[in-house]
Amino acid sequence: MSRHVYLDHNASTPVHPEALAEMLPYFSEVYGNASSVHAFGREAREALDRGRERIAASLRVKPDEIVFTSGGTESDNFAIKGVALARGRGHVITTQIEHHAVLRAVEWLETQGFTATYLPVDSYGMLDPDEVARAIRPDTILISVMGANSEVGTVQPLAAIGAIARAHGVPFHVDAVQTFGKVPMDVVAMGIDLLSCSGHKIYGPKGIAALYVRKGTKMVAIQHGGEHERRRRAGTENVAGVVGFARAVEIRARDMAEEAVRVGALRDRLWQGIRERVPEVRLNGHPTQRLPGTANLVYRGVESESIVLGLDLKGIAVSAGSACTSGSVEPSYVLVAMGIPVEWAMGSVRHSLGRSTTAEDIDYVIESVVPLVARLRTSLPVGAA
Amino acid sequence: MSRHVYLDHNASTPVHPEALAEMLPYFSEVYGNASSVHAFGREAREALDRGRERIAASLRVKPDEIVFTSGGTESDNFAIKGVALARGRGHVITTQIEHHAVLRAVEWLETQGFTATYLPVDSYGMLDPDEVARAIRPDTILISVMGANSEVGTVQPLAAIGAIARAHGVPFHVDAVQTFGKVPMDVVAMGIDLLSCSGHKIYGPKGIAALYVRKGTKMVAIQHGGEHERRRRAGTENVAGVVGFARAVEIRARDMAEEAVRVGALRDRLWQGIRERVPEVRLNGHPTQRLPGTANLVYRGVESESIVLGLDLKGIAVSAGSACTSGSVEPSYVLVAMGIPVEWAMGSVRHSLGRSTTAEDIDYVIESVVPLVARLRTSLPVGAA
Amino acid sequence: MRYSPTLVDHFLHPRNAGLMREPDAVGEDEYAGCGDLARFFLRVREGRAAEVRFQTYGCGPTIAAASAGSELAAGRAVTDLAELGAQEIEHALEGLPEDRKHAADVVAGALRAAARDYLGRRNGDREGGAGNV
Amino acid sequence: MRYSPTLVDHFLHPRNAGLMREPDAVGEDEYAGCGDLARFFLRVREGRAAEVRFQTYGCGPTIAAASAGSELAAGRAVTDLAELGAQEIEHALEGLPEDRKHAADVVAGALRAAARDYLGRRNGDREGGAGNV
Ligand SMILES: Cc1ncc(COP(=O)(O)O)c(C=O)c1O
Ligand SMILES: Cc1ncc(COP(=O)(O)O)c(C=O)c1O
Repeated sequence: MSRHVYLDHNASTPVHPEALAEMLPYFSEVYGNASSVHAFGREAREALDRGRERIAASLRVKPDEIVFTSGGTESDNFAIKGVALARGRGHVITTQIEHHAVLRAVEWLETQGFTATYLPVDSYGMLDPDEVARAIRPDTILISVMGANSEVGTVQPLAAIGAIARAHGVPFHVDAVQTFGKVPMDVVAMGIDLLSCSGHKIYGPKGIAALYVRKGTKMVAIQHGGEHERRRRAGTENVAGVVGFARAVEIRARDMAEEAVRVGALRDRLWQGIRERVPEVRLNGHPTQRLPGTANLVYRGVESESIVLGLDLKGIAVSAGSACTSGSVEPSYVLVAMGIPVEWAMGSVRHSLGRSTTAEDIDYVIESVVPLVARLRTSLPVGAA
Repeated sequence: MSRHVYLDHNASTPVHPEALAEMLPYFSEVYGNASSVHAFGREAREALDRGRERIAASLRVKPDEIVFTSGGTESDNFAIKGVALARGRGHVITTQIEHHAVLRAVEWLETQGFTATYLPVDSYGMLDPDEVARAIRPDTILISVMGANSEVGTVQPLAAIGAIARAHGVPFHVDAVQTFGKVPMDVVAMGIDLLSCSGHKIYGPKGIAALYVRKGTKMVAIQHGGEHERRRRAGTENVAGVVGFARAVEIRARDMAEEAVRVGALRDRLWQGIRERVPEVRLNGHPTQRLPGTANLVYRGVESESIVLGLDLKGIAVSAGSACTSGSVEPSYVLVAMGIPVEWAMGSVRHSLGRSTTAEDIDYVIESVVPLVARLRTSLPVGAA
Repeated sequence: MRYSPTLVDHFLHPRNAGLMREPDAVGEDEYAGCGDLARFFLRVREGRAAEVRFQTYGCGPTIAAASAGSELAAGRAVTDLAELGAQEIEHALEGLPEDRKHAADVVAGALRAAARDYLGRRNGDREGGAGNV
Repeated sequence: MRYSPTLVDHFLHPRNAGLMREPDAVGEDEYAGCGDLARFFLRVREGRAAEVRFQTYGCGPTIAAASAGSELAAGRAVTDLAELGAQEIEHALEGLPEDRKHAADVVAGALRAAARDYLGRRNGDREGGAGNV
C-alpha cells in the first residue's frame, strides 16, 4: 500500500503546521495556570484571552461570549443542558438528523422531565423552517439545529430558523461543528444564541472547542468546580489547545473561500467520475445548499463497510454511513430520516475532502472504487437470487 | 527581573520534554479519528489503546477501567454525578477540604434532591476514618475523599477509609489529582472504586485526565453523544493528549521516589530558612503525611496576596491561599476547616516545588521573602494600632 | 490492521462466491438486528459436500467468513457440517475483532442450515420411501 | 503585568505609611466581605491636610492605593477630601483591574472618613461655642 488518500476530513483533520507551531511554546515554556496571578499565570492568561479574542473576531462576537470546552460534544451538551437546566422544565425542538451529541443530550433531558420534538427533514436532508414554527409551543425553551450535517453535508436554512426563534423569544442553538470554517456564517444576522464549534474538524487540535453564548442567554454551568470561564465552565484551561484552535480558525477565515472552490471542484470530479462508471449509484444531500467537500454516495446492494474495507486496503480512508458496532447495524439514521430506502441506505459511503486533497487522489479513488463495487456486486448478489 | 523561580507546581507543571516529543506526531501526522475503521483511524486507536494500557499499568488496574476525560474537574464531576445519577437519590459523604471540583459537584447533587455530609478535618488537615464510619447511613451511595490536599499537601488515610467503604458496600472515590505520581498509591489495596488523576499536574499536557472506574461500579455517563470510551464518555478522543499523559505517568513512576527525596529536602530547606529569619510564621499541614513538595506558610498579620505580588515582582511564582476575586475574599476554606485563626489564614502562601526546583531557587526565595514580610509588617501595622 | 492477512485475502479474493444451479441443499442465516446475511448452496456426493457456493451481503469480515467457510466445508461430511461451530470459522480467519464475531456466527449458521436442509430432504425421501415399503 | 508601573512603585515603596501621633482626625474604611482595610491620619493646618499618614491591611493594590491616596491628599482642602471619589485614586495608580477596584474604594472611603471626622470635630467645637454666646 504505497498511496495514502485521506477522505475523512469530517471525522478529523491534521493540525495545520502553522497552528502546531504556534501551540508549541505553550506546553513546556509558557506552562502557567491561567488562573494564577503571578507572571507565569499571566502569560498563560494573555494567550488564553488573545485566543478568545481571535475566535470571537472570526465569529464577529464579543470575547466574553466565548466559552472554551473540551470538544464539540461538550459544547453541544453544555448548550442544551445548560439552557434547559436553567429553566427547569419545558420543550426542546431539534431535528432527526442531529449529531448524537445533540440527540443524546436531548434524550437525556427527556429522562429528566423535559419534552422534545425531533423534526423530520426532506429527501435532501433539509429542514423546513415552517416545521420549526409549527412545532413551537408556549413552553418551548430551546431550538437546536445543526449548521450542516456531517454525513451528507446539507446546510440548513439557519437565518430563517433564527428569525422564527427570535420572533418567538426562544433561544436558538446551532451545532456548527461541521459548518464553522467551511461555509460563511453570520452568527448575529442569523439570530443564533448559542453556537458549537470545534478545533479538530478545522485543522486545529483535538480536545478543544468553544461554545458561543450570546450575552443575556440564560443558562447554568454543567461542569462544576472553580470559577473559570466566568463561572460557566470549571477546569484549568487548555492554553495550548486554545492557541492552536485560534490559529486554525484564523487560517480557515483566510483560506475558506478559495478552498471551497477548489475542494468543491474536486468533489464534483469524484462524483462525475464515479457516476459515469458505476451503475446504480446516487449522491445524497442537497444539490446546492451543502458543504463543499462532502460527497455521500450510495451503491445499491452493496454494504458500506465492505467498501470502506476495500478502499482501506488500497490506502484510501472514507467512512461508512452505517457502522456495524457491537453487533448491531442500522442503516444511517440520517439517510433513513431523508427517506432513502433501506437497501440503498445500507450502502452509503462518505467521502470528505480537505486541504490536502488533490486531483490525483480523486482519480485514484475512482480507479479503486469502480472494480471494487463491481466485484462486491457480481460475486455476491444476494438480492438478485 | 532576571531570575525566574516557579514554585507553583500544584497549579500546573511544564510538559516534560519527553512527553512533548512523544505527543508531537499525533497532531499533524497521525491525525485520524480513533473511531474511524480505516488505517488512519486505526493508527490513532492504537496510540489511544496503548496510552490506556500504560496508564492502567502504572495504576495496576485493567485498561478498560480507565476512562479519559478533559481534566481533573471533569473526572471529579463524572465520578460523583455518574455514580449518584445512576442511583437516582441518596447520601454522599465528602470532606470540607475537597477541591471545588468535588465540592461544587456534591453541592449540585444537593440541588437535585441528594443529601450530603461534609466531614471536618483536624488541625493538620487530616480526616479521621472513624468520622467516615460514623457518617455512613443506609442510603449512603458514595464516599469522596481527596488523596492529598492541593493547598496544604496533607495526604489522607485512604486505605483505612477504603476499608470502611468496602465493609459498608459504598463506592469510594478518590480525587488523586494532586496525589497520583507524587506519593505511592495502591488503588486495589486501598479499596478505591473511582480515582481521578490529571495530566497537567504531573508534567503532562493540560486538557487530558482520566477516571479509573473499578469494574462493576454502577454509574452513568454524564457527557452524552457517540459511543466513545465504552459508552462512558462521548466525544472524539484527544489522542495526542493521551499519549503525552501516558508518557508523563511513566516518567513519574520512574522518577517519583528519587524526586520525593530531593524535593522534600528542598522544601525543608525553605521552611528552615524562613522560620529562622521571620518571626510569627507557621507551616500548615501534616508533619509526615504530606506531599513532599508542598509548603504552605502563614505570616501573621500579612495578607497573602501582597506576598504573592511582592515575590512576583522578584520573579518568584507562589500562590495565595486566599484569593480576592470579584471583590470578595475569604480566608482559605481549607485553612478555616483546619481551625487556623482567620488573622493567620489570611496570610497563607503556598510554595509547591517540582522537577526544576534547585537549592539556589530556594535560597533566592528566602532572601526575597524575609525583607518583604518585614516591610509589609513594619510599615503597615493595622493590627498594632 | 484490525483484520488478519488471511481474512483480508478472503475478502479481496473470495473463493466459491456466487449462485449454484440445482443445488442439493440451500441454507441461509441472518444476523439479528444487523443487515448481514449469508446463503450457502451445497452439492452433496456420498454424504459429503462435493461443491459449496455462497452469496452474502454484509461487511468485509462477513464476506471473508463466507469464503473461508466455503473452503472448510468442501469435502466435509454433511452430518458434520450440521453441527459446525462459529469458532471454526473464526479460527480459519485467524481471529475476528469482538465486534465482528457475528461474521462467523452468520456463516456457520447458514452452513448448518444448508446441511440440515440436505439431511431434512433425505429424511423426507426416506420417510416418503418408507411409506411405500 | 496586571498592574501599572506606578502602582507597583507605590507597592514597593509606600509613601507616608505608618502611625501618626496626636492626629487632628482619623478615618477608616473596610471593604465589605473582603478583609481589606485602610486607616488614614490627618494633621490639618488652615483647613488643609498638612500631613497624611496611613495604615492598611490588604492585597498589593490596596497598599499602593493608600500610598497614592496619601500623596494626593497632602495639601488639599479638607472640605475637598470629604468628597474624594475612588476614580481619583484609581487614576493616580494609572488604572486598576476590574477585580481590584475595591482598593481605590476603600482608600477613598478612609480618606473621606478622616476628612469628615475633622469637619465633625470642628462643627462640634463651633456648636459648643455658640451656646456660650
Ligand atoms: C455535527 C457534529 N456535532 C458534534 C460533533 C462532536 O464533536 P467531537 O466528537 O469532536 O466531540 C461532531 C463530530 O463528530 C459533528 O460532526
Ligand atoms: C485536588 C484537585 N482536584 C481537582 C483539580 C481540578 O483539576 P483541573 O483544574 O485540571 O480540572 C485540582 C487542580 O486544580 C486539584 O488540585
